[in-house]
Amino acid sequence: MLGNLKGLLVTFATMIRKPVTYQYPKEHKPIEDRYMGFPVLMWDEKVEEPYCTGCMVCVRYCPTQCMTAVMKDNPLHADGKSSRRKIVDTFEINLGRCIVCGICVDVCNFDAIEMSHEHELSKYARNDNRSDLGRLLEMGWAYQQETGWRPAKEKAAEEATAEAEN
Amino acid sequence: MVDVSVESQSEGQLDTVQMLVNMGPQHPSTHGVFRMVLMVDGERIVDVEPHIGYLHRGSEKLCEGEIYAQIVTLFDRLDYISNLNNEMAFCRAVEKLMSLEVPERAEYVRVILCELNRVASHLLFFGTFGIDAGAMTPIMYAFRDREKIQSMFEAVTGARMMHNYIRIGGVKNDVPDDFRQRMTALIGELRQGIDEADRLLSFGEIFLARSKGIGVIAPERAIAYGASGPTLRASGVPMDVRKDAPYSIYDRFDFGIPIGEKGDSWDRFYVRVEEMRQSLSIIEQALRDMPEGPTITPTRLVLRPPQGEVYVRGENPRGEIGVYLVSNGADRPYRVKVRPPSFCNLMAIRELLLNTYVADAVVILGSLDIVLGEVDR
Amino acid sequence: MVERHRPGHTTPQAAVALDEKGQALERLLPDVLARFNPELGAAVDLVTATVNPSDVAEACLTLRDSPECRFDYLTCLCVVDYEEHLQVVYHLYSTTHKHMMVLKANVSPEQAVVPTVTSVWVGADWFERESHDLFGVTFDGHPNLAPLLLYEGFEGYPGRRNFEMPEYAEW
Amino acid sequence: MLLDVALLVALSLTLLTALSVVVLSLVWIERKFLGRIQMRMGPMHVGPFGLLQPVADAIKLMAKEDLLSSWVDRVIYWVAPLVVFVPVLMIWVTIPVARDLVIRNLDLGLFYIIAFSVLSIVGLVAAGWASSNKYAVLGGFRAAAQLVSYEIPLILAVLGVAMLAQSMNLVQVVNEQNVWVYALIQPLGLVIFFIAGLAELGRTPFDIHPAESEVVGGPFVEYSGAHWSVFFLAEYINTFAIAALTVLLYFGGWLFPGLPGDVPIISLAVFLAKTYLVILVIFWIRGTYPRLRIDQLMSLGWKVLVPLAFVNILMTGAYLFYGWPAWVLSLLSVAVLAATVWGLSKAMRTAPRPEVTVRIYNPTSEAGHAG
Repeated sequence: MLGNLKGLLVTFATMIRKPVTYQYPKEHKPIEDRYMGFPVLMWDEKVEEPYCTGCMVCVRYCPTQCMTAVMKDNPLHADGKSSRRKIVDTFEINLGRCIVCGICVDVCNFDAIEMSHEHELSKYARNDNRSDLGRLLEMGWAYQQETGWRPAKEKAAEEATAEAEN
Repeated sequence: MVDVSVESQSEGQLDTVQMLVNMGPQHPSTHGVFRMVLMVDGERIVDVEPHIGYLHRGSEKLCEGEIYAQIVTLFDRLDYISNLNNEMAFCRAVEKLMSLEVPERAEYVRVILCELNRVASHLLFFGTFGIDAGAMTPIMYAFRDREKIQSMFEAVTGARMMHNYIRIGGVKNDVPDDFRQRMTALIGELRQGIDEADRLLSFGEIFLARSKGIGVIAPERAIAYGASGPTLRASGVPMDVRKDAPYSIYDRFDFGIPIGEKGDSWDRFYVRVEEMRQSLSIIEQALRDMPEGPTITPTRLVLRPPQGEVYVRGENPRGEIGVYLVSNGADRPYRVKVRPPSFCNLMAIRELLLNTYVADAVVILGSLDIVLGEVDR
Repeated sequence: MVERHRPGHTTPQAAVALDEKGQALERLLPDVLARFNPELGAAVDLVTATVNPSDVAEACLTLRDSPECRFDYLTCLCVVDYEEHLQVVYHLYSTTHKHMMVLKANVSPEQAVVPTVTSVWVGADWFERESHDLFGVTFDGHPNLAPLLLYEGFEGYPGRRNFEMPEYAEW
Repeated sequence: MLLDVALLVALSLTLLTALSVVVLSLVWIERKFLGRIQMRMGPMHVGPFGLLQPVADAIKLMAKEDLLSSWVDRVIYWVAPLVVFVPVLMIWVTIPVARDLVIRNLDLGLFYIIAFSVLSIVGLVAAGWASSNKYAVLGGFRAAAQLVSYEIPLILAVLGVAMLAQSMNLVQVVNEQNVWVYALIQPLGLVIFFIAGLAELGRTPFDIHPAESEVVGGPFVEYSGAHWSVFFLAEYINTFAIAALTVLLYFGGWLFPGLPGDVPIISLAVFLAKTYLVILVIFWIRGTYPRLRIDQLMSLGWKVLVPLAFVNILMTGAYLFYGWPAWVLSLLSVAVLAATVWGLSKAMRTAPRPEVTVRIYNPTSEAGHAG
């Protein structure tokens, strides 16, 4: 019967200890820096356009085929404001289908898509998880604001120059 | 195969009628969508017919249509409690086929995460086994610690369950800077947590009465069934892929494999508890020795491994996972076959359950620790 | 499921590297399996032996019981569809000698019959049922070849490569 | 006459209301206490500290659709909850909460309580049977087996108290304890009564009949909404009753050294405090232990508790007959208890230490050591 008594003592000890749970809707667990939420599109502040060119590489390598993208000629390029010849026209991700694997981020050549910290899947309408370009950019902008994200290429270039200066 | 007639088997007693009880797929203790049709004589089970396949998603067929990089995500979803171990098995298969070298640091990261994954998986087992036996508190203790592990995974891989972190040729990215400190702290907490949960459940007399001597499987039978992992080791067979055919860098660590003596439910339970402690010691050693360096051998995005076939074995928390990969040189595998550990362990269920009580059936099924995601694939 | 073969590109073969145990088995197997006329080969680090489908059960029994092999553990049983033939693949392991080998048997897709090995290893039971489900290989003498993963009355063998997948449309 | 009836009705209604409030409090305490045991908060959102959570639950249960599968035996199905509930309520007629606070102070109070508490078994079996669900049938039969077997040690334990007090009147029993409470004189009886009481309640580790992981809620599996809540109500009132009886029979009821025993408010407060403490112990046990198996439960009942209860009666009889001082009986009781615990541990092969059948095997270092 000793084991049983020991069990009672253990539960008594935990009873007088502080609970370890979070009061979820009121208080959120901090999200880790690397947390992969939904894939979102990033906004190039310098030229006021998305980084995405609609090249479809992410669409092709998506294991669940949850994305669609359409490319168009970039009007800003014609005006000479942007170096991007092509730009994304429409982009849709069905976040209900997305498995958050991050392959789209790995394959993207333009640092245009990123795994955000957004993770709320519950929506008010049946197909509300189909996010169009506007919403993806909006979420991406929020992520950019939150984390001070900069494209990896830019970062690498800066680091290289900093090193060169040293 | 025991012959069972539906008529009454009692002689000179009251006439009794046997009853067919459908246990699952919605039964609270069948661990997923597993279904057993039990023929019971009162509370005693006289026949069992297991049914699986409710979660059959055709993962192996799906692999044939995906490029190698995408298949890792499919392997995440086989045994969704030990994702990293599955990923590792698949990546090792491809690496072996291509004779690809994996950087040293990547191997260490892989081993640390896989062992951590093993602890997480066994913690889940600890909790659910308590629930099966009727104790409602152990699962909370287990989840308290499991939550910390999941947070650690979140910090390293970016995802709590479906990581897609172990890649062909290494791991996705290097571990965060404060990895070593956080892991050291985590190991301490886990040690304490496991000890506490162990004190609560493992040696309580009621629990011992419920699990000792229940569902005994002899070593020869376990081997014949192809059982592996803790289920086999509880029967006293010291078979562990990490020791028998050391893969990755497991030969560099000093660790023991817990083996049982009787092969009953309690042994299967306690082998896992001890295994958690051994895993923590492996993690400690790996953290100590982890070198600096790159974490991935760069490969092309679309891999075309040479023609051939390869079979790799790995030690999952539930037993031996095998990946049989046939390639014809194209960018997609020709055939992928997974040898699912709990599929084989589950096969013995009929033999284990015959002539036990309904209440024992729950405990025995719990002690096998199955995950239907990999049983059905 | 298009395999993109680049023109003028010969597919490289996977490198074979048998370890000591594998080499020992390679020397050993012709004697043990002499009766069955095996065709020996290697798959990266495992010895493979191909036998006639009708001999599979006996070959397995021999492999299990011969003292120097002792393949008492059926690790994996699977079927590979090579379109012109189906290959039943047995991965055998020995818990005493700790070595491993692959046994193979080729059957034609139309007449896919292999004797069961459930009498050799009980653990072959569900593997065989699964292969029967997905590939339509009949395991002669199996006690209960009822569908395991698929539902009763499923048409066709979804594991085979010529199986037409039903169209899927997103809602 | 008319006044009498009116008074009785008024008292019954008061009792029902009081018990409902008690049940609500029990639900809250149980959830909070289990929460703390499991390092959770328990209910937090409805009202301050989740105090209104049980009320919200009650409203939900009342508003819920009462599902009825088409092949149930309707008459029995609808009657079963009442058959469980009414006896549970009836025993409160004679349970005193203070010296003068009792609806009917029956001289055969204990006898009456035991007679009524047996009745609810019928309701559980009927519920299981009428649901026409195999799990419910299994649960119903389990309930029958369990409750009938544990009535016997319960009755025998109560008998020991009745012998000591020379009365079956509960007020009398409490008044007799003004010097030494019976828990001290007869610890063996207390243990038997408490264990058998737990089994009567169907609480962990004896929750065989509603066992969630085995028979999915047992007799209640098909019930929903208001009818299910009647079972629920009955279970909690029963819990309270067993705790109250434990306090009355063994812990001196409303008596507390240094406090007046005849001021109703103080008496009530003391009684409630003691009862809630016993209830906390019941919840504590629930939060800690796994559940026994049906055959282990039966053998514990018949092979351990029933003989022990007889020993208890014999010892009490000898004590009364020879007029020993009270401490002799206490010592005897403790000795028998200790012997039982030792014997049980021996029988379960867990003494002095449970066998650890798992060892660590390390083929490389060849130094296997015990785990």
